[in-house]
Amino acid sequence: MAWTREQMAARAACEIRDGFYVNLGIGIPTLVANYIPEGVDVTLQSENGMLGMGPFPCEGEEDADLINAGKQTITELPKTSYFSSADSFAMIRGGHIDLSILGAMQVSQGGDIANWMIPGKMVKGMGGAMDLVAGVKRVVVVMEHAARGEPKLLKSCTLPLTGQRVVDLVITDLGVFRLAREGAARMTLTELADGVELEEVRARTEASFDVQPA
Amino acid sequence: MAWTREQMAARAACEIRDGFYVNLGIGIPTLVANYIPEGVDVTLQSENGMLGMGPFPCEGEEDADLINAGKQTITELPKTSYFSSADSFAMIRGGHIDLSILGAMQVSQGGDIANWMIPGKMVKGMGGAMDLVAGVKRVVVVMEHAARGEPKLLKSCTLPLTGQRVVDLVITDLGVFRLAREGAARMTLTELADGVELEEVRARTEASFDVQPA
Amino acid sequence: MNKSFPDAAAALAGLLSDGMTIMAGGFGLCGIPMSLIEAIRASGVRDLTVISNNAGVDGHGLGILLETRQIRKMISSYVGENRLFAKQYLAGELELEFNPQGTLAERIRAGGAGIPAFFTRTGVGTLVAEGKEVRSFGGLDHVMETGLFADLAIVHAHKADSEGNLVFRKTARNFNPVMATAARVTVAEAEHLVEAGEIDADHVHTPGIYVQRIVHVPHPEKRIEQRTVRPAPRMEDA
Amino acid sequence: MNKSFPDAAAALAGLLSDGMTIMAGGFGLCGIPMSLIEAIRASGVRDLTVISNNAGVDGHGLGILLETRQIRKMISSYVGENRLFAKQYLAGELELEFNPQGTLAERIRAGGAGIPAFFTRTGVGTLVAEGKEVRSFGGLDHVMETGLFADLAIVHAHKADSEGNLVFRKTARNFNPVMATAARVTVAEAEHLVEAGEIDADHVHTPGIYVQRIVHVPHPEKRIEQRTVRPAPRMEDA
Repeated sequence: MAWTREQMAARAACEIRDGFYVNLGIGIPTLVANYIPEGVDVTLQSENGMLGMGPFPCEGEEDADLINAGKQTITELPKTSYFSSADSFAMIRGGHIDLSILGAMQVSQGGDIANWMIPGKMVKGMGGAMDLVAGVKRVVVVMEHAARGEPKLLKSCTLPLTGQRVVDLVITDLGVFRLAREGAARMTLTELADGVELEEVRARTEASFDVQPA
Repeated sequence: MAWTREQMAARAACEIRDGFYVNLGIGIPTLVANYIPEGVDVTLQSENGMLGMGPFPCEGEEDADLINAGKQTITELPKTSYFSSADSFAMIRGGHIDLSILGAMQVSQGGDIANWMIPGKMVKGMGGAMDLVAGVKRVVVVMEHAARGEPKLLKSCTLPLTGQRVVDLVITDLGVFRLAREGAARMTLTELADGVELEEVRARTEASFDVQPA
Repeated sequence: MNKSFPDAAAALAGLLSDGMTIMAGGFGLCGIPMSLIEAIRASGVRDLTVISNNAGVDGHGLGILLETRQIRKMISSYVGENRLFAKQYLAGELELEFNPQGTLAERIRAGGAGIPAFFTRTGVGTLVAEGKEVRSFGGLDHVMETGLFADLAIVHAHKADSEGNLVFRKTARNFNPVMATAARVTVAEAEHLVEAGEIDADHVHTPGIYVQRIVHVPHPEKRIEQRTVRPAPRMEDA
Repeated sequence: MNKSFPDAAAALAGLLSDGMTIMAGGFGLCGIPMSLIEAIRASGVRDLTVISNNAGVDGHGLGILLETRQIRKMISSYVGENRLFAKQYLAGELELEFNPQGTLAERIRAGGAGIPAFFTRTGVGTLVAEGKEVRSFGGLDHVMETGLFADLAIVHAHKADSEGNLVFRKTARNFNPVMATAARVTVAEAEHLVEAGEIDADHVHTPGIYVQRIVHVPHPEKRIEQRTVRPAPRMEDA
């Protein structure tokens, strides 16, 4: 059964509070914008130098000078402001963004994340991912629970890290896990996806986890 | 006979080249602006966040939002731009200003400068002086040769320093001295003021100096 | 998101506590958040550490918080215009930390940008470097300076929109935008308050993310410290 | 001071030499100085180290300097859009240094601001921190990163005045203003060239001190990498 990509995005949208400034990564995180409840005022940051990102433009209204970090054409809103890359990452590194929602290849039970490099494959680069996980107040990962049968929630990451002990929450197609940035490197399953049994999660997770409520 | 304050300012103005970006300190250095030759295009920086400082306003046209680093009302020019204090000192510290002309209490033969603090007296603060001497490409000091009979060009400064080995040229009422930022801490007298004899300079200078042309 | 409050006291409500650290924008009396300073005076909050380039003058700017002895410590670059400051300092009633102006500005920028420390040439070989790490880069000594972060920043803007986007005017910009980035909460007073969208997105100096509260101050008194003028041109064509 | 040159080749004349380091503004293909890149290609200068967030795409942006093998090394944060890049890199013909995007931006800002090194949380515990000093501030590890400075910066502006004051447009600003501060010489191409005074002094993004030469490029081709649109609203009132 498990959650679809859309359901995972909808669940991630529940992490957004009224008044939040949020940075959304590429892939499933981009879909999160579609599930922000009405009446919740959220401002999207794009790390290439924009606060207050609007929706895609209508056909014929694309502006080559107005793109997001995924190089997609977007629009501005009344509240929009633009700034340089240095100012943008000062904002990110300085802890001013409330929430970052991004994808990952692997997350460890201690909150390490790997999402930029597979040794032996051509490396594209980390872009802004290392800055986002190091600087944003709360980091939420949305990813498939496993990739081609291989678990992605691990005791420790086997791929080169993007950040160390930086993840606060992981949402997969099977459920939701809370992580701790300090203390014991142990995570807690807090929700099961619709129709998913705890045993299935146990079978498909390499990381150790507590269950709450037990 | 020695140079007057106006003559010292006029001599300092000879250090300004066409196209220079210049920061002028308070006192005699402020007078330098009056002696910039016609046809020499110079842009004045004010460290409180302005490039392209214009002259004092006409009576009745003062703007409280438009002052220089001496808190004096000034005007803007067509080429003017404004920026924050952080950006202003990034410009200064980063070596983008060609020339700083400022006053001093003492200068040593090695190019140390003291101009912000007299122990035992109430200290007003260094303001931007330490940043200017540390960051600007070329530092020219304009000062009286002696203060109440006490020489101000010394073997080493007795007052707390503003900067260490940062002065390139000193213009006093008696003449002009060239200094070296590296190598031997020794300065060179390169010009005598009108009607001043070498012997008078020797008598009133504690610092060692060479004479050129000998 | 409407961040505006009816007056300065309301904009500061719940944010003030004894012993806190406040950054106050302005250079001399230019671009100072005078309404917010007055509200801090009225609040009676004490033992403040204030980070500001200057300390106002007697009876204006931060000077009014010296009169009431609400300031315990100043972190500044120049305080030469304030007799009361000198008196309290010499009597040992006021702590003072001098920073070179550019180092002060950069420490604030670093605090806001998540940079705990950086190296600079400024102050090498001077009292400013005492007790600090000195390290050579490119054959030249540099001093290590640390970032500054405050509990509260108060700034003065020319224009604000309801989202907290700010625009400053001429040299009244100075320390205001950088301080807005370096505090847990930033309160801005603005001469003009407009709807979101009325400020061109390319002209915003401080993005709204840095401003939590705004108060509209339509006609602030702006004092001039050194009124310097030149002779008016003769009206030859009149 | 009139800093404008008749064309891109003239604006770069005398500034190019084999083995030099060039910063090139832009993010993806947005805000790239394409005319200046084309003039660099035409010049034949070789063994370049290029600092740029991306490496263009095949046949456009910095990609055209890969075709001619004029680039020896790239310092970037992401090069995923360029097949030729991958090919040359895997063949060992191209050096590559990856920086986290924010660290890259801050290293450039530091280089321009006279800061030889700074500390950041970004990259702690990753490959990026290898061989670098790690130090704890506030109980958290930080990596020391160093400033970057180039022989030449090439940037793309929306508007320039004859004094070199620049204004950028929307997200085409990106790395352009910060790179303009961090090179011995900065050459800007601008879509609009105006007289001094036509840009409001409060709206200038890059003060003229940072720009030595300007070339007017009235109608540059601007490519879009990911053309994303939503359905057009129905014209109910039509």
